[in-house]
Amino acid sequence: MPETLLEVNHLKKYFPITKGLLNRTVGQVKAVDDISIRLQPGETFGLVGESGSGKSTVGRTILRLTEKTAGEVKFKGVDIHTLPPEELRGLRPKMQLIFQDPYSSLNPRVRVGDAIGEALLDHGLCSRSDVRDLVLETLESCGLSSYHIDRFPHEFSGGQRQRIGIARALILNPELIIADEPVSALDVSIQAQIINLFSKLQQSRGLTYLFISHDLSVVEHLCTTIGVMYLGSMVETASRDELFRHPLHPYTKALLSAVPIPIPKLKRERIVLKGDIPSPANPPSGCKFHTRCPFAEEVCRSQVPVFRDAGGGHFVACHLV
Amino acid sequence: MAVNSSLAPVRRAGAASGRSSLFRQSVRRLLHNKLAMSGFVVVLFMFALCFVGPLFSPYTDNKINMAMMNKAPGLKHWLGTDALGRDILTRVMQAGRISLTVGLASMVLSVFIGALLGAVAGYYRGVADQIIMRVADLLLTIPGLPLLFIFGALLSEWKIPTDYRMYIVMLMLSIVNWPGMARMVRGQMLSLREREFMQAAVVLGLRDRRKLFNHLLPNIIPLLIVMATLNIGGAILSESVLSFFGLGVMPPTPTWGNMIDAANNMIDFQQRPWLWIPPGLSIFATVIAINIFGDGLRDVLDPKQKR
Amino acid sequence: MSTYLTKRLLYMIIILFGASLLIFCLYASTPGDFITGNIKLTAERKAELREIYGLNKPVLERYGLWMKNALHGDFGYSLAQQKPVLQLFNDYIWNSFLLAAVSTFLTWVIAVIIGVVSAYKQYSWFDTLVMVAIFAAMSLPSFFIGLFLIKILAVDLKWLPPGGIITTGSNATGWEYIKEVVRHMALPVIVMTLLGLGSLTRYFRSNMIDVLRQDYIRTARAKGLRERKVLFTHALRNALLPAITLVGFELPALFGGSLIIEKIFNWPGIGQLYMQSFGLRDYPLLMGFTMFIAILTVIGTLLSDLLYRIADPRVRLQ
Amino acid sequence: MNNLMRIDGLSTHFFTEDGEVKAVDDVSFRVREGETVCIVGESGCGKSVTAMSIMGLVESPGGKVTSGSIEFQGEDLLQLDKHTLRSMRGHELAMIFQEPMSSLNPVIKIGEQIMEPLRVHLKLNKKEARAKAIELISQVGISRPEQIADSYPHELSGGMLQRIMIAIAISCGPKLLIADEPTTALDVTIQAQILDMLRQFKADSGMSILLITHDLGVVAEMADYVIVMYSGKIVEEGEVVELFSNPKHPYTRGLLKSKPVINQRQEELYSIPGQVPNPLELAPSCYFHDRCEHCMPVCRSKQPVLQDVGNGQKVSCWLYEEALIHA
Repeated sequence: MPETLLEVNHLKKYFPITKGLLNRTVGQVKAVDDISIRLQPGETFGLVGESGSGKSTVGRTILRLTEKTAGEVKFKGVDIHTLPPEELRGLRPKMQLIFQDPYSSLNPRVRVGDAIGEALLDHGLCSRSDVRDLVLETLESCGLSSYHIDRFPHEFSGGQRQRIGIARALILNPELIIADEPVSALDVSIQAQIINLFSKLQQSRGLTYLFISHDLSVVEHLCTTIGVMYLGSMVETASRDELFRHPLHPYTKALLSAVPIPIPKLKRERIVLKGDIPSPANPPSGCKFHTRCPFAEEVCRSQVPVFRDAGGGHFVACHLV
Repeated sequence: MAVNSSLAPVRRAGAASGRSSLFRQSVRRLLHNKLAMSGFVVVLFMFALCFVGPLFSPYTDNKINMAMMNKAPGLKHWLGTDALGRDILTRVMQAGRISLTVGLASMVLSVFIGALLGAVAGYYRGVADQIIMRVADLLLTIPGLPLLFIFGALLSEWKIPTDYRMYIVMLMLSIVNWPGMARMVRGQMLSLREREFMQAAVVLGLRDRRKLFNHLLPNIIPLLIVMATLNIGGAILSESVLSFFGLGVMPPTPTWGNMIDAANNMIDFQQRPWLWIPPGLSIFATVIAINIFGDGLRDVLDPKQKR
Repeated sequence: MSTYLTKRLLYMIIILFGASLLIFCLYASTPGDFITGNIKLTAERKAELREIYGLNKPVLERYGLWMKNALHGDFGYSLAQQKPVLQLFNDYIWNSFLLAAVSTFLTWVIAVIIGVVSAYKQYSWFDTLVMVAIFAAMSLPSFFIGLFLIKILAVDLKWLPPGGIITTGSNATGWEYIKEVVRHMALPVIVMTLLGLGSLTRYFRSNMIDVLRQDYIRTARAKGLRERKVLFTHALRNALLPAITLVGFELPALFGGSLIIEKIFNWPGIGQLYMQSFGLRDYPLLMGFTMFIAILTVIGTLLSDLLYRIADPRVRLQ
Repeated sequence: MNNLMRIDGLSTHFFTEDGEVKAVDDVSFRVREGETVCIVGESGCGKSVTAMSIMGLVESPGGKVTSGSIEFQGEDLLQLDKHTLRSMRGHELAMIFQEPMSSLNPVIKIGEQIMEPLRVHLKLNKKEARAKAIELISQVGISRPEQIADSYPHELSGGMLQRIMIAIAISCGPKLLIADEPTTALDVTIQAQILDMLRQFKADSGMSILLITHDLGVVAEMADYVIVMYSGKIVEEGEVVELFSNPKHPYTRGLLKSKPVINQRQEELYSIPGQVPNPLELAPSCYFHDRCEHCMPVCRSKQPVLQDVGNGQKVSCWLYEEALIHA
């Protein structure tokens, strides 16, 4: 059994809500509400959910881009949220983030080569004279050309910029990469290129991914373990094949059946959920999904279901399973 | 919108191959802006006129010529002469030197103070931010003109020789102008901090120094250039008001503002408009040209235009 | 009271205290005082008067006294005019308000119309013309354009009176009086409107351009609405909304008079009063005036904030 | 089925600082009554501009329909005077957009925004329009319609707003509904609801739908007929089943293969190399040539034309041109 790379225990992140003319704090958005995740080295964990599920906040809170409300995040046994700033900075290269929007995540006034190489220098991972060579090497492994090194971000297309973002993370030799919707801003043909790049890099470098996405088909393609989030809570976690073949939670089932499949006139059973996703500021009582669940019973309205092992490492939070 | 996204690759194409420079691209775009370029040409002309022009004038000395008092514009004196027989055109040019210098210098000073304090406040937050912004708020609460008047009156109290007054006037204008600049830079800093690429900088574990000098400042400089340009116009206007009311630069040092002071004399005002209209028009022409040029600069440099 | 409002008000008060102290010290350090300038007085009499008015006390003590009185609603007594400062304000402020209100109204109406039209016709020759005119208006030295127009319209062409609020020696009443005031107002109002027009037109133009690019304008057109309806119902409402914040910022200008314009046009407003008193070093009045503007500025800023929160449904109910 | 709309040789160009962009370049297709036609393609392929050209809402200055005709119920929309075209928009021709959050006016109540086309086109009075608006709101599956009518857009979620947009679009009983990426900004479970609703309205009213999307899954679910666009041109079109089961153009094939499909996982995903060409640097050639596995010399120098290749399928590719020549 290899050492656990990332351990998230009962993580909570609440944002205060302020209101109107008075700017009073009137409540809290429970963006992340008691989430636990365990990542082994070399694994790819897919975190799936719709808007408002808190999946992006999980990623950002793990990296301490925002402070947690409760719980703990351990990277190789070190609690990220209690580290003093300078030590945390020293640890940063080992855990990298890839952003959704390849436009806003690159500084428009920094040349590509500098954007990729600067962190190496700041961490003293490389001498000034070697930086350029290393950057060139990384550019190449991310499918970019050496003449790109002196250009500015606005000279690139979305797909190329995403490659730059990946190169910027990769050059630090990270062990964990958190990818927050890295392909959802891209066109289909470019999406496939980037997805393949992710696979290739994992094979060649033994990376561990926490892959955050709303797109189930992409998650199925890339991830070995998958967690489904709804309104800040994890509703189901299982290995890929288990989750896609035998989904247990009604929400997972509905999600799977809602994904359009590019086969015309395909007859399939579909669960169309009623209504909207409730606001995370005011989540339903009991099981948060009960307002939209086609199978909801009395117990679902009043009691919060326990997230438990339904057998063989397939975890689910539902009264009816 | 759909149309914008369809044009996205166009922008990519605008760049030359190889090592490119944002500065060169901006200059190229600026050259295409006719209105801005005409503003620039007028500004250049005014500078040339004021700094080089007097060298070609036969009337550069401030000698009093009683024979040529209050002459209307004519062949010998294109813009006429004043009560001491001095050539108005030459005086307008000499006054322009002072007015332009005061405008330029006070701009440099207020941009320097404002940008520095604003950046410190916006980047470090905390106590420094509190102190700087409270002082700025305080100065912004006090109406500007009375404040300048008080300063102007103080100058006389301290018996500053007239030759040096212009330096003090520069300083006064900067004291009044920096809070607005600081507030702007701070706001920009705060919004930049929230941008995703700054979050990327945190994740990469970059040092504070690099975040400030390599990421934040380069994004603020375009705004500063634009603000600085527009600020020159504002400073020239303020200086002229002060000098007009006798609280700024005082005669015999001529400035456009104190030349218009002639209009305070009933006879000069009504019957010798050549005494005060040329300096007024000079102010107007210079400031409008600066404003048009600054606006063109904003179009080219404003980060909102670019992604 | 909400904590937000309490905090804002508290901060306002602190800022005003700071400002008053600063201004007081500055005025106190300006050379001479009201008594110095009066050559009729003997040295003993001067010392006596200084004693009476408290001018010989240390600055901070004088400030304390002033503040104490101010908190009781007493802003002192003008030395030159021998009247309470507040009463003087009341005598002059309405003349200032008359000028400011009329020109502000004109400025807003003209700026909205020109701004909307030129935004709608962006890149047309009309728009270019408007842009140049905007820059021209923004670059006018106020005192110079005032003098210039007096010279042309009043001195040379004799169309309008050059200054004052009524003709000297006139004792017109009723309609005649109103007509006379209106004629005297015309020039300063033109100048003030001209000066305000530039930045405001530019503001409305760029707001309108932004709004016209929004998706909901496309929706309105896709619904088959008339262009006029798209422009005036859908676009204008959104373009005017942020302008509500400006209403607050107009406050000091509305009641504070204009130092330069009133001086140039010899208009008996509060700005002119200030300019006279400045020459005489009539401290209570100067201090009162400056604080008055400072208070208006602070209130105006708060007002802007609140107005915006009330006006925008997005902010209102978030 | 009769043709509802026939587009012939439509070209829409944008004139930018850097040159002319042929956003839509000689595009012809038709939409029959009661049919759903999908235009599919990646960003910048001209699918949205095609829709805006039909509505007469191409941004000007900058954009201009330079040639072609759009025959709608026997009339050329491009020849109509402004007034007539306007009276058709929102009436016979309706449109919904990608971003429901920004497509409704933030300072006007939902009810009023629904009432506007009713009053303009159906000449209803205020009371009738409001009653109809409330009916429409409940028709698009929103409960408490009265309360919703009196609320502002920011008080509603994206899914609800898209329903409102649909309510506005169908309010005057359009013959053609143009839906430009109507579900792209929405979550999958909400997308399923919206697509279901569009299908149902189509079945009830017999209107035609021109659906513009980049999502092949949505296409398979909704379309009767599919048009694939690339760099402003149609590269392939055909009946949906035929096109998906037997794609001809290398681009269509690549697109279909590069999308991961649930429960059909492969070890490696196919991907089309390279990227979309710069629209300013298009020379006469097949615009897909530098990304194509089957590129031939002719592809680099001459533009293929859209040819019928049987089974009601048309493709613009030299591979089939050659085949035709040799056959």
